Amino acid sequence: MQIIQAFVDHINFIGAVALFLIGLHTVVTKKNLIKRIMGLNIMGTSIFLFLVAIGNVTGGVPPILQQDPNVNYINPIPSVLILTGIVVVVSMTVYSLSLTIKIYEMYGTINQDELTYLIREEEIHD
Amino acid sequence: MDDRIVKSITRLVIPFIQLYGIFIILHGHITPGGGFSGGTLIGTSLILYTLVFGLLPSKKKFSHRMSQIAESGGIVIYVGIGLIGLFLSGQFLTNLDAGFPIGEPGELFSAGMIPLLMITIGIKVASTMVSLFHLLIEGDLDADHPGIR
Amino acid sequence: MINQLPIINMLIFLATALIIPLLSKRTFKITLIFGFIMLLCVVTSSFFLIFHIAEHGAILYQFGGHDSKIGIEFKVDLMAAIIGLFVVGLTTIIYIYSCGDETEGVEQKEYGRYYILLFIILFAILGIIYTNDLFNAYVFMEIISITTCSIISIKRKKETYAASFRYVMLNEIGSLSYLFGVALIYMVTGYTNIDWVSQSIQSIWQLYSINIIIALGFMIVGIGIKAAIFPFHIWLPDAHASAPSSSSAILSSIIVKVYIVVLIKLLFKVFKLDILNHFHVSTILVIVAATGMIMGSIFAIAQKDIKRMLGYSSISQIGYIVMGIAMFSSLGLASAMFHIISHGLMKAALFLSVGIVIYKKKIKKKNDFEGLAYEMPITMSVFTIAALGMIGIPLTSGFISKLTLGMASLDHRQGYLIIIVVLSGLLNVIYYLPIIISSFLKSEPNTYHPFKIEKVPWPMLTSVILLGIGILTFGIFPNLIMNMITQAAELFGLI
Amino acid sequence: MKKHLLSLLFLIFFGILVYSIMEMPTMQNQEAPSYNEVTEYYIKNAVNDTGSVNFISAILADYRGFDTLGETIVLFTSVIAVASVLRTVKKKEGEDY
Repeated sequence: MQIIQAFVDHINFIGAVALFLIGLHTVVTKKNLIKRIMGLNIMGTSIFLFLVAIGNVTGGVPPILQQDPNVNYINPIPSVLILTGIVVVVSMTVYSLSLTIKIYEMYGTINQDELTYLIREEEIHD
Repeated sequence: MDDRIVKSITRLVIPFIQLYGIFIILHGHITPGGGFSGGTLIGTSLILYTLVFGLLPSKKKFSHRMSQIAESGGIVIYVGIGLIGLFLSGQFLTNLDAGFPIGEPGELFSAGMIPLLMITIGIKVASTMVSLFHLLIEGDLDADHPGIR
Repeated sequence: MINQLPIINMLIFLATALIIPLLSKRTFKITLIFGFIMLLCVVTSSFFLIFHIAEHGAILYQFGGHDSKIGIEFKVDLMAAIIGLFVVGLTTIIYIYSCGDETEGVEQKEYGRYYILLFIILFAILGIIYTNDLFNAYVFMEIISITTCSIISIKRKKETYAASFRYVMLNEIGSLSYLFGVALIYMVTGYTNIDWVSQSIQSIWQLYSINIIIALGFMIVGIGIKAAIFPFHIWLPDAHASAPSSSSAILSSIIVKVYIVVLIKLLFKVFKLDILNHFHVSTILVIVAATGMIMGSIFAIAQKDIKRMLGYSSISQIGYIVMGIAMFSSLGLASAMFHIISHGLMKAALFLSVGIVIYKKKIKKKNDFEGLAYEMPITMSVFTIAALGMIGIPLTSGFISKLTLGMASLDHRQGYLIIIVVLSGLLNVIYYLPIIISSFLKSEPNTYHPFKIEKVPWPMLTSVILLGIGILTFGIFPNLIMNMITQAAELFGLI
Repeated sequence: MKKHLLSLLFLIFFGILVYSIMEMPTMQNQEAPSYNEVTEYYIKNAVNDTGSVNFISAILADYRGFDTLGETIVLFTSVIAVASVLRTVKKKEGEDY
């Protein structure tokens, strides 16, 4: 019983770590390039979930100044780190998507195995 | 997508989206939101315009030259505000000690340089989203059937 | 006024990156000269910075005048100043090379963009060296990784896109695991400023040792991927094989070194010695470095493409640097820093001379180098100097760094490391010497080779000659920078 | 077969991480170690330091303003990077950048 209680207490962090590993698993095992980019996005979002979970205060109020003094606010710093982190993950995704367009234009395929096969074939030729 | 209904609805809706985006940017230091979320709103309204009216008319609306100016202009203004802090009070990016007016907390014109930075970030995020969207479309067009615009 | 210098250096680079698109209307020569002037003034200012810091100690620069634990802070200590000068100086030389190298796969239209990206990389490198804030280092790390990928993929060839896609994927996994480490540390300490984090870590690491060990693991893996340390080096050779030679010179001699400086800052400034010794990080790093040194050279022997071979040889040289760090001693750290500089010079010389060979003769394979020295005497002689430096022949800077590494390992009863250093030096011989021999001695039978300097644009030649001179001067007079480096290494408070 | 081995490896890694999370200080209240004097400083004097009521924009623009400058530069480089990859050389001279 006590383990389930502990499990429920830490559910945010376990969820974040699970998402991180799912993202890593998609990036590593999936063959389609766009699926790998999605895996990268999942990893980014999981770290932001982890950061929010750190800064969360149960019964906390979003950090805008309230009138009555004895209201407790959540920790604002992780939210600022996330605002900066989201833009970073977005720009990395856009860049890898533009590379995928070019790879599709040049090789005609987005599958990682066919790509490595085509590249190895070219190396043998020249 | 040259459906008459969709075009007229977007023509109606886009100004309100942009107005709401500007509201969020300007009230960045009072209500939640700020440069990033407001900029995304304005960027999405321009992307909606591109989706509905096609690439070429929207290129006229938000031409390449404008996006270039918005991109480098955003950083120049940001660094300029930082330099004001540097010259007036010796540290880069200082807010109130560098003479930015603090105003009444909670009012629109308060909190020194924060609204200025929010506007700069808003312009930057909006113009980045739109120019990225245009670049990706052009890239895709060249990839599938080069030459057709 | 002096402690404004770090931020002014960075703003100069940012201003150049923004002004270049405006200059695109005029002839291209003006943009090149403009960029060169900017680089020169940053070199002089970082020279000035080193001497100032050597006397007055580290510059602390809080942004916005806030206290250091509230806002973001720059801490420019002696090591940051030395590495900053090294980065800007080496980039000026590579910049001279890239002025002459128009045709190497980068069309004229792309040229403006290449230089914008180059200056933004310099801005981010100075930022990541100077900053004293973990999350700020993550933001600069992202700028570096996105600009490095676009420098590689600017050459519109088929294989560059596939290589830079793999590079983006691995790089992104690296920065996200670094961010995960920062989040774990923030969870336990509440600070992101390096000094405050290390202060609070020293007191609570017995209590939350799980957090610290996992954060340490994720951060070392993250930076290991980005610095191409051995088990995570898969992306480096492909990135080198297809990138333009000036950007692969920048990639392997500067950007990889910057991540190693971040590793040094992380290990010795955040997780100080007693945490590292408790978790036996030193033995792990020594094993990783040793395998890297040996395996990197073995892979390099098996390569046909000359640039891929140079990529694998930089992996084994990074193993040297990590070995120097893994000894956790100030002499070991000094040898690591010296090797960062000397390997940077040698690798840039190798890549740029190979770039000239490709520019003139369009050959890529290792064994097409027959009789090349007669047609291109200057390039091949600089290539030989750099290759001998890699092997560690005296009179070159490579020998000095191997010597200091050996002395450092002797001081700490890790004498067996010398065997690995010598073994990897021998392996270097196996794949560098055949090229030198075939280019100098083997030549087509009975063809008379009039001794003539190769007709190659003068900027490319001057940069290669400058690098050759640099390798020799640091080899013959190492104390020019050696005492400054040992002084910087002592500041870390190692034994 | 390789796939199952890999997923097994990921499962073990997940188990280790979950086990270690159990020992992490994950209380969601003000006693958490990350809720320290820096956060209290922000909550108490963000208003009179910067005049902004919204603490997050105060930290974003004023206290950690240099991070946001880094952000705008990331946005700037992402446009340049995508343009350098996708922007084909235009026939007509007008299109540059």
